[in-house]
Amino acid sequence: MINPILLVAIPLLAAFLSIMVKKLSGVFLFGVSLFTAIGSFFIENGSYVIGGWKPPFGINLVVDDYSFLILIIVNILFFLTLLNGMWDLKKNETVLLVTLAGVNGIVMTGDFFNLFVFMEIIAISAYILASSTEKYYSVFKYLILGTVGSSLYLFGIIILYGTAGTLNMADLASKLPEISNSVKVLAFTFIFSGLAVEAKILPFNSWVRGIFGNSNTLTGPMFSTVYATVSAAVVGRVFGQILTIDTNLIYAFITLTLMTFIFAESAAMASKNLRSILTFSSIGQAGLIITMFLLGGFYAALIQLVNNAFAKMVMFSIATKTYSSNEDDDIDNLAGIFRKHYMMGLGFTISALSLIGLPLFFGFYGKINILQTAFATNMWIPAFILIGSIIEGIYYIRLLVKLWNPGKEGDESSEEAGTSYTILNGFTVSIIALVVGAVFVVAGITPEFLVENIEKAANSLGDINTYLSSVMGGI
Amino acid sequence: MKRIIAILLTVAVGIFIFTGLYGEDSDFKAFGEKNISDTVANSYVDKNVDADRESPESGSANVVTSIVVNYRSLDTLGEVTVLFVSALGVALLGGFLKEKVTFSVKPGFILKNGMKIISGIILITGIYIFIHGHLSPGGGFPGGAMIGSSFLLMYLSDEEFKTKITAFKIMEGTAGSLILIIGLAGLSIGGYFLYNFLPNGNVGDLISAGIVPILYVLVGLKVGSEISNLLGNFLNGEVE
Amino acid sequence: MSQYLYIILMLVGIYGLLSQKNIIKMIISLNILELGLNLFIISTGYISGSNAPIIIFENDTNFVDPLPQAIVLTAIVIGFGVTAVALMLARNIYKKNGTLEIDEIRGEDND
Amino acid sequence: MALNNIIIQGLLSSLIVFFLTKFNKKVGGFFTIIFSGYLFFSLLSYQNSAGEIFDLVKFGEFDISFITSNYAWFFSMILSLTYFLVSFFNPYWMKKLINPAAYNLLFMLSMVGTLGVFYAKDFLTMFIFFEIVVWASLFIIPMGKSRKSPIIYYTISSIGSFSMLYAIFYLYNSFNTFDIETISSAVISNPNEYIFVFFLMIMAGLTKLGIFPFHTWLPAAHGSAPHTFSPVLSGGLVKVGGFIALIVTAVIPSFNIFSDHLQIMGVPFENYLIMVLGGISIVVGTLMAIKQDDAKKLIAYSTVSNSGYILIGIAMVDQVGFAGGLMHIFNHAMASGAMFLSFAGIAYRTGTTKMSELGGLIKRMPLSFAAYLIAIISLAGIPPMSGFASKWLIFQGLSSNGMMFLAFAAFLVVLVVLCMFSGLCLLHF
Repeated sequence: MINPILLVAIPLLAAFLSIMVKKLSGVFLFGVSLFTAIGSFFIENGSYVIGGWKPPFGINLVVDDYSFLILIIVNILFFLTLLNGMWDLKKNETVLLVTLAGVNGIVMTGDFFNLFVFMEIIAISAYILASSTEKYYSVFKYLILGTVGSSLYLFGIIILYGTAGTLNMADLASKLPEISNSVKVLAFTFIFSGLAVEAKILPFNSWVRGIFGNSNTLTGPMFSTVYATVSAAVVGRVFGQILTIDTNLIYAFITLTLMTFIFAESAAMASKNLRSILTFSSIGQAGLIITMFLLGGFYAALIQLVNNAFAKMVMFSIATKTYSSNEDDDIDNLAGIFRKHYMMGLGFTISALSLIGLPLFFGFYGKINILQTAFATNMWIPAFILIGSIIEGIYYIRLLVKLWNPGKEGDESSEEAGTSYTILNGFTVSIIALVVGAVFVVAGITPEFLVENIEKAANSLGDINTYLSSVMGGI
Repeated sequence: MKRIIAILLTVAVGIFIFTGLYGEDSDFKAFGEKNISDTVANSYVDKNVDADRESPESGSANVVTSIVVNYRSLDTLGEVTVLFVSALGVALLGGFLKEKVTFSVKPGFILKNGMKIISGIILITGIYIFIHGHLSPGGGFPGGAMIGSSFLLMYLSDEEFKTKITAFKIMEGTAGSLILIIGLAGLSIGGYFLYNFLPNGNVGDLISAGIVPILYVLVGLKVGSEISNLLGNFLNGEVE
Repeated sequence: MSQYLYIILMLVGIYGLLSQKNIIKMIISLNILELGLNLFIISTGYISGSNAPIIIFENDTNFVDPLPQAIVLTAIVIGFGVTAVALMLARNIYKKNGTLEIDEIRGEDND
Repeated sequence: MALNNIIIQGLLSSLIVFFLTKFNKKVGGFFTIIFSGYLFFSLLSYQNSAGEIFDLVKFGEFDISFITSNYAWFFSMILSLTYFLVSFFNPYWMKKLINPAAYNLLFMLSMVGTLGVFYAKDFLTMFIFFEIVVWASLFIIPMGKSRKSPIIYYTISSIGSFSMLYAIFYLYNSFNTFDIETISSAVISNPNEYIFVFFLMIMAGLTKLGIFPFHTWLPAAHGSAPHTFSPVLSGGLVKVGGFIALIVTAVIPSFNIFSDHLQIMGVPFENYLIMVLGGISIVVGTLMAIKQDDAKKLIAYSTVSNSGYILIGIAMVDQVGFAGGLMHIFNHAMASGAMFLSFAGIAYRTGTTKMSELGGLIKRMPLSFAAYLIAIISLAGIPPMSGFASKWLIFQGLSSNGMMFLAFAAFLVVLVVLCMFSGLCLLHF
């Protein structure tokens, strides 16, 4: 039973030590990432206090079923990303260790300002990781938007501190009813816009195209799975559980997130190369997941979160691997590449079909719950969601059909008409693709084994009073 | 055209903030009329956060330092990591440039000789500030910035000046790891990460407030070495 | 009163970011935004008629609210870190594209 | 053999056949014949058993279960017969395909999928297996000639299936169940809510049947699919759309639900609207068929017109016409299967299906030409053939209700099919 603070302290210690012993930093990175991936299974629920001071005064780390699930997913994804991105580390080992600490910290923290500090840690290490592809202007746009976002977030929590006098999440949750409505609307809008930058919601996601579109085998999977899961989990925690917002503000945010979903999917329809299709699909999925969190459908949101994270892990690692081996990811030149890499093609196809939500795959179970939650609120949201997923289905099927069947439009698809490209050193990618594909198919038929701890996580996100009693009554 | 949209948008945000904060039904505490009793900070000031701790809980005269290093110590740890990552980022980004930066304006006589006198003094005051962090205002971060500025003076005064970069790296690494080791020691001894396991002594004299001064000295050293290393990378442009 | 001034300062920063074309100017307006924000944080902690939170005499605890000062300490250093990375990025952009005007930087989205 | 074991065996066998064909192409082909035959004969025993419930698996908090009924048995007979007859072509066709293992896997999956749709007890099971049929057949089409047609196919069929999904969850939201019986009894109480659901559900049927506004995918997909899969596509999978149209209009008694609504010539306006669509697609299908050069596209357009007949039969509430519609489903499945298979034989030998290049074929391939001739005659509705019987029944139903316009449209088309047939014969001599 390890203390969850170790998930933050050990990677930091390894980071500080690794700048002194440059040669060993690779070993540090993989060792610590393995430690956190395994260690995150052995944490017990509860509120862990830093420095011995009771929550409203000190900072506490909260581990309930929700953060426990997110921790496991994030650490496993981090380790898989390292396996995929081994060739593109480019002296980023220390930055990755700090990212690992930041990611673990932001999921567990129970204090608003501490969340700001960890968000900033993740953001700065993301700028550095992204600039390893030397697309400096896109990274600069990301930096400007990220900093504006976190400043707005800070402005929001300071307004709440000004009125409620506390920074602790649990304390603020209990003090929310006394705060007047106009201050609440102002503070929540700023907090939402602050979190929306990292969660890729509409007005703030112009940076995503440049960063995800030019990603290499390390940053691609890292941003599209680890960062996406964390940013959605933070919005889930803050707006799902702590800051209960009244309905007309929810509808304002939901129009934003649904517009993100629809625009991103239609932009993906129009794009022609592999990575930008996956980029827009990630933005679209992020919009869908945040809509579900805001609507209160935590179970559907978490299933879609898990589904999107692992599907994107497979798809982005294959896409960036093809780009790094052939310097070109235009779909027409890649026609028929899966004929040469059968296992990768199979994993990619299963993840894509599961993301669309076709039966026999895990995504379908997510789609059912999404529709149930959407129908509970009103008639229009499910219509938008279905239109969006039709568009998503179309461009994924077009992608899959082209990548499986070489040959021009008119004639039979034959063996030699395929592409000249091959994917180099893709062994780990195909293993991961197959494992994730197998899990998706098995979970698609009988989703019990994967879903019941997602159910526990969703319930723990649902009721605020167990959260309050565990924090306030805590040591 | 872009400017008009920018103006309109800014004015809209401004109106939104002002009506939200200073509208009639908003209970955002106006400037100055807030009383401390209804905020969390009240018990920081009276030092009675935890009843079963012995009398002067945090021991440090400067209440802000007690908050930064003792009550909300994870923030400072995060803070130090932010600076560590940005220094590292500047070093990694610097690798792209491959050539040394030359000044268009050569350092004049006054700068060269003046630097010899002043930089020593700045260095001493910087060290004084972060050693007395828990007594007088200021602490690890301002002290570290002063050390950085003294090294900046040295860089500006002559171009060939190039401290051994690895010296800063090692100081930065050891200071950072020491902070974490103290934290983990607190975890093993007191059961909480960064627990103040040393005696507090009485408020006001130098050796007091348990691990607070030790942590703040380490933070000061780390910040100082990071900033000078950062400036070094800006000027010389090649990675160590 | 002065809190209005700090919010206006933040708005100037936001306006600068929205309208400026030069990268260095964008970094400067980013700093103005953070400056305004930090001053606003300090101003929320001010209590009229009380002094700095340093304990000199045992019993006199008529202090200003110390928590915003602790927060601003962190926010300033975060602003410093981000500006350092931003300036390094600006230098690399200049080296790669030869210009700092964002209009002249040819689009580099997945070229 | 219990129904759910059959479905489970079907899913497992599709995996087995995948590895079998990897091992040796011929053996995989023969395995598909054996299994589809076994499926056909094991389903025979369900002729008159109705109401037996089998549940397959617990899918989250919903359970997937099947219920046997006589109309489901009828449809599953047609489908498994078509699959069984078509699978005889598989072993010879393996070496021509680019990816035979995946072809066999998807072939078996679509077969099991159709069975799942027919015997589904609740709408969710029906939707799951309906989507399995869609994506299984989707990945076979690009193995043929065109890469664009599967995308058109998926777009239109997903519009249909997602509107059905919307309707299912709309019903679930108001009645808190997916079960077809309880919904059909609950829906009677508030008819005007059911109009909205009726049109959404029938959309899935229309897109799958290839009715007028949604017929564009049919010629593209059937025309360019691998030659042995086109008969399954047009003979079998189109009937799944027919089944859903049947569920919506007949199983959930649309006639007495809409009985107090606006009546046009004795038929509620919703059903009449569907029949008008059927009529239009008959005319459109046949007119487009005339100017086609590629034989497979010609047959595909004839499928469009014949599914128009089927829709009119099913949507019509008159007893005689309804029987005619159901019978026409069987006739069309057999006839278009025969036509596509004969052309598959021709393509196997000559490599092309363009009629302009097939002059004077009767001397070299008399048997396949004879089969093709019989199928054409049956589809045209000439007296000795079964096609005539079903079309005559539909005419009876139409004329007895006084819908002269639709009867005329149907009769006009028979004339056009006759001259199409004469054109074909000239080519072959």
